[in-house]
Amino acid sequence: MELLSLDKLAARMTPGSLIAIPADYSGVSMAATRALVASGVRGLRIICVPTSGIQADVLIGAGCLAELETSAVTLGELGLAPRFTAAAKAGSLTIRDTTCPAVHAALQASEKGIPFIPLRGLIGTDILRQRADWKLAENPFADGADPIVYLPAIKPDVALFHATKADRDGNVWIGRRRELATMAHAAVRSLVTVEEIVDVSLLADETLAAGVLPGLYVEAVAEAPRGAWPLGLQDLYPTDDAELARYAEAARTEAGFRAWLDRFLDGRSAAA
Amino acid sequence: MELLSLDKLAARMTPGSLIAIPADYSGVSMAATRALVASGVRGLRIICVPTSGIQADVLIGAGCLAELETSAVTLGELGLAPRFTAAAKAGSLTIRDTTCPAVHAALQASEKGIPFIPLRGLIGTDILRQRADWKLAENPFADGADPIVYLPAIKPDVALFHATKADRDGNVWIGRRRELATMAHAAVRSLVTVEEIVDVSLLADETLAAGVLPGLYVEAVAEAPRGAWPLGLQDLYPTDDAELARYAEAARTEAGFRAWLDRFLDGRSAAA
Amino acid sequence: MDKALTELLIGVIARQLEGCRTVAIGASSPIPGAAALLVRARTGGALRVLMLGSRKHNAFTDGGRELFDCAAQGRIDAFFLGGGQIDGAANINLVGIGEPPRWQQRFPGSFGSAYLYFLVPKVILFREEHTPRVLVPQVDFVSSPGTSEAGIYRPGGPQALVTGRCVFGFDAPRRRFHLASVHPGETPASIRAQTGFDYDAPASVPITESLPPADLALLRGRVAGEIAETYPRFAATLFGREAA
Amino acid sequence: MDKALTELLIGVIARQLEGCRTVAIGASSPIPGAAALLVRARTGGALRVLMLGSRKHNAFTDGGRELFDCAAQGRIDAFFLGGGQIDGAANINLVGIGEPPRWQQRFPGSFGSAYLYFLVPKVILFREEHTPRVLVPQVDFVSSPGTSEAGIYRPGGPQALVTGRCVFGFDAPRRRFHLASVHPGETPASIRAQTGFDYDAPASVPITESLPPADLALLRGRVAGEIAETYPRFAATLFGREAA
Repeated sequence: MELLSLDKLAARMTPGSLIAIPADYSGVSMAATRALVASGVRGLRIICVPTSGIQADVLIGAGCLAELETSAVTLGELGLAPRFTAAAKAGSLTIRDTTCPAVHAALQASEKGIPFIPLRGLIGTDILRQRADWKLAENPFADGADPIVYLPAIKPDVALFHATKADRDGNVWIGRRRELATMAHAAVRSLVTVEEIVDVSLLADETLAAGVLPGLYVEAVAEAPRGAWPLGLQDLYPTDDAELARYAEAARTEAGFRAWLDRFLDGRSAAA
Repeated sequence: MELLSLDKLAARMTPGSLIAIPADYSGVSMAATRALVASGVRGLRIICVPTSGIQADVLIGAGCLAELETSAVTLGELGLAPRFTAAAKAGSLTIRDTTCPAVHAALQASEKGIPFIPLRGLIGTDILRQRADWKLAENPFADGADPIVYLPAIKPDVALFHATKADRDGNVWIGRRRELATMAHAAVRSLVTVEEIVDVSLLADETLAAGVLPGLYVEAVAEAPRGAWPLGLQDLYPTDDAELARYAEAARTEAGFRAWLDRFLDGRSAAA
Repeated sequence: MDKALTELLIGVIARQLEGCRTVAIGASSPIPGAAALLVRARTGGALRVLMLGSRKHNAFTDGGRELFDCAAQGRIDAFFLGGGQIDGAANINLVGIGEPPRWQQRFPGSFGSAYLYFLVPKVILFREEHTPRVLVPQVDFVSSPGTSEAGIYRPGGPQALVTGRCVFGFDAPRRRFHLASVHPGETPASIRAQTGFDYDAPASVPITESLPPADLALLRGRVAGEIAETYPRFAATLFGREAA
Repeated sequence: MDKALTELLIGVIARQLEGCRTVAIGASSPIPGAAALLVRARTGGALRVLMLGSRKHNAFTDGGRELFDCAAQGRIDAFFLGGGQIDGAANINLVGIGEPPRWQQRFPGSFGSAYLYFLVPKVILFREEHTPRVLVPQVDFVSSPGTSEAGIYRPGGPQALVTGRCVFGFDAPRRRFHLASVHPGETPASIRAQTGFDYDAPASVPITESLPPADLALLRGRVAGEIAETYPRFAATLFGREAA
């Protein structure tokens, strides 16, 4: 495991990189998002696991993305994600719609090194109709006709997320947020930001070890206190609802978004 | 969740039941094994996840089994499992050979409610040749020929294992032994023995929760202190190597096995 | 938030959950969440509530996939879905209007609807806005279809559509809704006027029943405290309650 | 246990692991385990060791499948397999002799061999017993084949066969072993006499090299203490050491 600065960590993601990012509840690295925007990188491809909120919206608004695969982008109770919605109307971004369990299953396929995985549901949806990469097939174990969809494995180049702590071996505590483990297993390499680096091994205690992603999967870690802000992180801190509301309001216009982003790049709240 | 006696818990497994049992390192319910043997049940079907040792050997020797699917049955450093080996030579038991990752994958298929899962490897093995229920197919996402094996889902009627503790909601702490979670998710219902029932919810604390199998999957729990003996359990107690050696020696003959079993049914060591 | 209407809707949904053993509640669903917790309280815990976003009522420990895997295993009896558009065949649209890459209107996305609608036996469609804009003759994009052809694996599907104006039941073989009850203040005619799709209506349509006083007390008491854990603003606004 | 031979085998296997980044060690494998920990110590931790049964050297947290998934992801460079029978084409048999349901002889079973042999780039076959009974012309049951036809997905396969008497290298295109070195006390002729399969042998076969003194000291010191954590009896017998 390498211990990197946020800038150096962000520099590992280059045009064309397919980056898996978690949902708002799971440990979003807004710190790395800031560093990505600051780096001026373009052409990133994002797979949301399985949805995103402000993180995807900021990356879209800042022009970092070429492609986005997602089950949803939303600001939740604050309504539509404005930059996502604007891009979807302008046609300025390739959006591949999917559905939550399809993301999880396709990552599990990569985790298991299998080329595809079958999944129920989906048949008759326009999501399937738009996915030329999914195949409508027949369950080969059924007696009669039993159509089922085959999803190709999703193999991200990078799994990018934020967690409470990592140790010096790159072991990261993720607790119940096991979609982070699936992301990391499926991805070629994981880039992780954490609230703090601890000096004792997170695998030393069996109770703690049960919630650990092994360093085996982690290429680099950057320390980033309050690195999920304005989103919350597990029990450590709640979502900054006021800042999210300021974002939702500001990002309704391109100019408002830019003003918010300038402050965000400085690590400041739009209220400051 | 129902709190049952060992006998009542064992009575939930009836002729024809397909029972998933874990490997020696993972939490083997020897207490339930004793109760099964005492119940005189016949015709059980066992799927080892993915191997077994003394547990399968005792069930075979006691005549409880009609069928066994496994990647291996072994007493490890103590050599061959004697009753398994004898049954394999006598042809008195249907043994379906498989390989470890195939068990894990086929249980994951049930966990996901999909009829089958593809898996690499296997091609050209006599294991595949003997498995009429596995299908050699073509990867539908490959450009050229790319044969791959499809494994049908394994859906156990029961997942049976032993763990350190459960709470009053049936939540069970399994720690890093996540194959127990997969077994439980895949099975129709889980029957669990534990060292102790605790009064506080195992989900109340996030650190502990990361290693918990939710009570959602658990039909019944029986309290069974030292319930893995003569096998060990996590950090609580080590394997009783001397007792296992006595078993390995005694079970080389039918008479020796019966003598050992009589003591085991009384909860006694063969040395006592 | 209209307190009387919200409590009415909680009562309507609670009735839909009768007989269920396990209900799952997705994110941002305070009304279904409150209804589920109400039934749980009323049945002495016989209804198991799996509420995403809750700490206390979320038993999942296998990550984001567990809800979906659990549904596929047949362990979830009821779930709630909404829709930017819902049509008369119970097709739902959570994705958008128009066609990519230039959507006329874009909704957040399908979430898990393209899956759960197929697998959960009782899916309750819930959308408070009841206008011809939302309840359309035919959705522009099928996030998930209301019914499937014979031979498609589909143990699940719509049971009812609950709106801010009425309750529709769904008749799967006929692929049509029927008006089950209208909320106080509405009439069969007012519903017809605000609904973009065709549906069946009996000669006489009952008024949606309010919660019995005992249940209302339970809701405003214990359940208000419980729902506040996950939806503090909702609980504060509706019941003036903080987390129990 | 012959201490000199065991140390020699540890040295042989350690050399096979050179250049690897990650090695996995299955259950009941003290000699490969000691070899891996030796290389780890010698390289200042550059070799990652995933040792099943160990607490200290087992980083897995996703249950029994993780080793296999990890191999499929390409994260494991080397693994060890044995066999009740091994033949000249590197086919291995861990299942039995004869046919079910009445096996003539029954071994424990295939474990993960039918998978890992295909997926791990460097599989080192290790079987201390070197007799015509074990090293046969053709295995009676193919738990896993030594090679696969073109078009079969197979990034992995055998790199070498290490026995108590010698080291064979494997020539995959020719599907044959070649004698790489004989252990002290053996000769090319004694190997030929004890081997049931045909193999290539150069005109001059070197003697298997022992561990250099510095490595031997490391093995008997630090590594002996480390391996004792997982294999206390092995460490006690071989090195007179308890867990460090």
